[in-house]
Amino acid sequence: MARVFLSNEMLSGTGGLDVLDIDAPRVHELVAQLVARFPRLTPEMFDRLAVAIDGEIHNDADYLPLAADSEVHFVPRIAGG
Amino acid sequence: MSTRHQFEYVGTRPIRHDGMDKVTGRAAFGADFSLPGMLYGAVLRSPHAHARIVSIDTTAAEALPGVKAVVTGRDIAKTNKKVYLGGEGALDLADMGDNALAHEKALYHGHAIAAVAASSLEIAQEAARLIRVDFEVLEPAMTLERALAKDAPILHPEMTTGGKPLEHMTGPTNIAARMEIKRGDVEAGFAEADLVVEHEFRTPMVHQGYIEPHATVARAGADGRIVVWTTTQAPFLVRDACAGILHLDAANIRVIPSEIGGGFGGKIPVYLEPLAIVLSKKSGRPVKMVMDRDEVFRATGPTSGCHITMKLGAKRDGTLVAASASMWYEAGAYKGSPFGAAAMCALACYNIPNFFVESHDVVLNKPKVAAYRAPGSPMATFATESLVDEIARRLKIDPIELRLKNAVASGDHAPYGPKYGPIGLKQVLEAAQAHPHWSAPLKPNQGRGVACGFWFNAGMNSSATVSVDSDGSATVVTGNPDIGGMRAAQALMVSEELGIPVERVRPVVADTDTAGYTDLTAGSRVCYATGMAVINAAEDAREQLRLRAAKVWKLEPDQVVWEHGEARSLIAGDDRQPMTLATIASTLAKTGGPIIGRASVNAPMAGPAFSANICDLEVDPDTGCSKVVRYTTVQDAGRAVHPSFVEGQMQGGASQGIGWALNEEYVFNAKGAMENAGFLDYRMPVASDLPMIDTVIVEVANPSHPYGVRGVGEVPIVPPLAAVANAMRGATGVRFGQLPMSPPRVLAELEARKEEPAVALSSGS
Amino acid sequence: MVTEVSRIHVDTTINSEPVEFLCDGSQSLLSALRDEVGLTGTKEGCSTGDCGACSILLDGRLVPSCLVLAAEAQGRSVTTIEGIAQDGHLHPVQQQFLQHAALQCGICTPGFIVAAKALLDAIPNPTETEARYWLAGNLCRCTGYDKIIRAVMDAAAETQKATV
Amino acid sequence: MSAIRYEAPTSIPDAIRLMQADPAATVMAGGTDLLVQFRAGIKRPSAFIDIKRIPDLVRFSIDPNGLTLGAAVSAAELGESVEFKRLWPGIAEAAALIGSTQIQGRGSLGGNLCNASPAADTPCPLIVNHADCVIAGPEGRRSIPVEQFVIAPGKTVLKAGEFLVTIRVPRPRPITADAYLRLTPRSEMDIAVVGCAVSLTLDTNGVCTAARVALAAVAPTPVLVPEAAQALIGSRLDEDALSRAAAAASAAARPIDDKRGTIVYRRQIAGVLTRRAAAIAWRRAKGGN
Repeated sequence: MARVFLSNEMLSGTGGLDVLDIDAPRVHELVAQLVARFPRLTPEMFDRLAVAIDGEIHNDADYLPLAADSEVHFVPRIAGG
Repeated sequence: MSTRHQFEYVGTRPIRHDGMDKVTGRAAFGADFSLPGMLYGAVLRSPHAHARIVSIDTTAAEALPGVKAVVTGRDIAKTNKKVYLGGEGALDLADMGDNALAHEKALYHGHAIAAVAASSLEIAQEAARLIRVDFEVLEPAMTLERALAKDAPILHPEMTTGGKPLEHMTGPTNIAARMEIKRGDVEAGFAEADLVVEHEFRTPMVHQGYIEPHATVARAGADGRIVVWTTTQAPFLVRDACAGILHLDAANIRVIPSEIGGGFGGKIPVYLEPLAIVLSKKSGRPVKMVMDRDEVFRATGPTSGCHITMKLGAKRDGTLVAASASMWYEAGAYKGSPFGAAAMCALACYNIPNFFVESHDVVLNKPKVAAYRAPGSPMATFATESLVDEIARRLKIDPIELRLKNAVASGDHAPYGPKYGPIGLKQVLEAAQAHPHWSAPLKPNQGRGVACGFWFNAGMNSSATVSVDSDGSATVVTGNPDIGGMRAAQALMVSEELGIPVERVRPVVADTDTAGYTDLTAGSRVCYATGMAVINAAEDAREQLRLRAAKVWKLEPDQVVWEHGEARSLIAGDDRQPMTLATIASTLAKTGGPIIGRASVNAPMAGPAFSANICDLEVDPDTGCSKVVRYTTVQDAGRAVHPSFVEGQMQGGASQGIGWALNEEYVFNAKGAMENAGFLDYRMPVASDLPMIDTVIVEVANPSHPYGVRGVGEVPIVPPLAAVANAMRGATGVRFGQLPMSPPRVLAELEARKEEPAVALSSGS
Repeated sequence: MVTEVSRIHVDTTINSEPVEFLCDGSQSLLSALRDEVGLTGTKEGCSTGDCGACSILLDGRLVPSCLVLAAEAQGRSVTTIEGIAQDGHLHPVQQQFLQHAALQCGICTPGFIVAAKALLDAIPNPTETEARYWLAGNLCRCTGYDKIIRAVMDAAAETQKATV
Repeated sequence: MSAIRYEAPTSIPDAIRLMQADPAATVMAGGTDLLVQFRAGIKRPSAFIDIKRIPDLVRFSIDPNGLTLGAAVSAAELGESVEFKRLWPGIAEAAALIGSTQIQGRGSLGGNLCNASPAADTPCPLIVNHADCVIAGPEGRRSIPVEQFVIAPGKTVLKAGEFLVTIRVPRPRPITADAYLRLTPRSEMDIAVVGCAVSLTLDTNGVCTAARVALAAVAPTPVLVPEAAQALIGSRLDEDALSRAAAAASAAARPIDDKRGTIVYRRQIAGVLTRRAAAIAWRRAKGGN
């Protein structure tokens, strides 16, 4: 069960719920479950976000595996100057 | 992936391979490229900061002898699909296209309205002056206050506030987005605090200030093939942006990067490239366009001016317990300021249990902002580090001790959520504390300030090939323009992996047709991410060399090992001489053919980097003039591949930060035109303004990289604003919230101080 | 072919070589060097004499070539970055810039090297302050000047050793 | 548009003929102001008349009467004269502050005067040293005190067909020295927010017997401030004299607000620089230097 921390923008779509545990083998499936469970969360929202898995932030994380005790955060994408 | 700690070549300081060309004038930068039969382009720019374009009459211009093509917004259908290149809001294709050439409205003084290609630059400029534009002049919004007022002129009527708007943020607005990050109970946190400090901070719009103006040559062939020679940090982004903006197929566009004369983020967007391509298509001739300095200031991305109100709460022992901040970032004419990164960076150095940070992206009639080295972080850190310094003074705690007490370390949660991996903030602060500068005596009218800073460092995609040549040398090919010595660093990595001297490696910067896809030279990512691809590609080549030796020796692969540039047999008592790379390379054809190592990565973000700076400032109390008399910068590089160029990034970032703190600012007149669009009155530091800048490199390995490399390019600019402001506080007793701390402002505060001696927080006026 | 615009014919010496070129009356020497003669080593950063990237020597005197008219080169001697290295040997300033990594992007380097050569010709053993004030007309945005000044001071020391 | 011509007369009469034949032509010495204004479209001459091929314009000499300076001699060349720097340290300081080493390789004191910028560095030290401007034109030559040369921002007394050929600076009287200071946010490469030149003559006991104070960038033209000079005369530049001189300078300043400084700031700095420049001039005159 990965512990998932949602970013601030999503809270209006989850009725204020900001942390939840989701069982999913990879980020791709995790996002699919979120979108299914909270209709106001759209796939486009997740496209513009980076995903941090246990502290390591990935811009394109769809097919990265999740460990049983993984901690997942959604973070704005940053390229830099 | 275990991190390597012993190196033979990495960490040495070889002379860069492109150095000879650069010190003899042979290196070709953007404006140095020409083609036979080439036309010259010029741009007509808006004289108004805010105006509707009613009509454009180009007949007189087109009639001028020598004019071959004229283009206006009519010639480029507006892009509507929301494509964010590089993932950031600032790189929205539709906005970048409209910024390159206006369609309905001129949104800032200098906004491109039309472009002309002619047989000479003088004719093109004359023709541009003959273009008649009927403007309906509108009132410009030139300040955050005006842009946010109830009756503010609205730049984009159809725009709504994205992210997390407050209830009242509906209907026509200049607030492009709002976001917030929070933790714990901020009210309870402040209630628990023994000391609360609050201050208002204002920083001006400033420019990256690269010495090379933008320059481009485009050639559109009759076959639809387009080649663009341009100075850019992001060849692949230029290709994709031009394809998107001009509704072309990216496969038909080849972008060949020249040497780049500085960028610091300002040469990521496209400005001239789309215009040159369309002018070339219309005229059937190659078109060269070079900006003059005036255009670079008025029409290319500065970074946001901003307004921050911040409050920090601390216990008597210096423990930070609460923080709140409201940040307003100027986006310029289109959405896309670094307001999000700012909020994420503001408190990133400290463990603060309770905080609430809200940040806003506000459009107004100024040039569209672009990235400028750790975009958003310097201004937010200026606020935080000024208040942390104020707390240390009030509680009489050593400013570095106070920072050490609250500093984040591995396993702590960053304000933006995830846990930090191994990071070097404490080691950096300890190194600063131990440096002789921290304890050196000060002379009269001198003050000392310290500040630390954070930046994320990007990962993203990179590709590399390493080919072994018949004489035992190697060529490494990547797609990143070399903005600060990257070729030498890549050569060091190949030397390390293959075990050959760095002079035997030829680093090559290729173009979008000859290099594997590679993301931009920015985000402090090239040594990290492209370096990772280079190392993997060199390993791939080394593995092929090892197998080739086994094949020649008729041994099993696992009976041969590669060490110090040679294949060695593991068979006991074996009298085979080790096979050097040169030997293997000389018979490649006979033993199976060429050897090319290749690799590509989509690297995770490059492990955050931290920096601490110490600044000594001397202030003339009679004139308000100030001078940096000593400066030390300490930074965690993870692993310094080529220390000279890591030091160079640290010194250059400090210099830009010092200019930002003391003298640099965009000055606009009442009509909304920039008044100091030149290097005389836009005062960047000159050699006689600065002391030597001492550097200390700390190396706390980044586990995501085989050598432990972190990004180093951007964090250097983060601490200086506050380090200089804290030194000014020490020298004058005045806490400056507004930058730049120019002589008139300093003297005005000193005079005000003479009336009431008690030290008070000056307002941000 | 008679053009209604009569261009000026200029006979000059560039890097000790006789050179002829045509130019307009208001054309800058910087533009002539780059666009007529094809020596693109001298760079344009501002065209207002404020950045130093276009520095050359005119009859041995350090000047901003963007604020010199091309026609003024008639009968005079011009030295550009391409002429600093003599018959294949780098000038000590060029060598020290490489040694010290005193350049990052390199756009300001030609101007700095010409100005530093002029400095050492005028003041063979400058103090750090003299070097910083002499070179204050050359803007650099990448390096913060530290390594540039160290390179110039080492080049001075090296030249001193050579002459003593 | 017809191309702009370049002329390089080798004699003063040739230059005058060219100017009379084409009133839209403009004289160019170093060109460090003129060419910047031309590129910015502020000035659109029909021709550039380069006066640097006229021998008298590019020569300077120092004799018992003082300095005879060709209007087109570059600040860099002048700055290499040890004798010049010894006799007129203030003028030398101002010349060495113009722009950068590169700019000084071209820019001339004559050109600095003819550009007539309110913030120009060299007019003030020339004024306090009683310099004269020698002007050549169709009616022959005339000479006027340098303080009368600049009449408004960008405007001088030069009539059609006339141009500045020589600046003459009388040799300083015994126990006399000058000094020039200016305020700029950067240490170099800047335009004066305020500039101040002071020349003092002392008697053998160090009492000031003659003085001149001139300010730059605080009025449309360089400004002589007799009240400040009066405050110094008769004193040994004690605190009281310096304070009164500074106050007089601030009072005489009629600056504007612009991107480089505010009215309040310029007035205040005018006083500070007057005090400091006077102190330097006094030390130099007493030989302390």
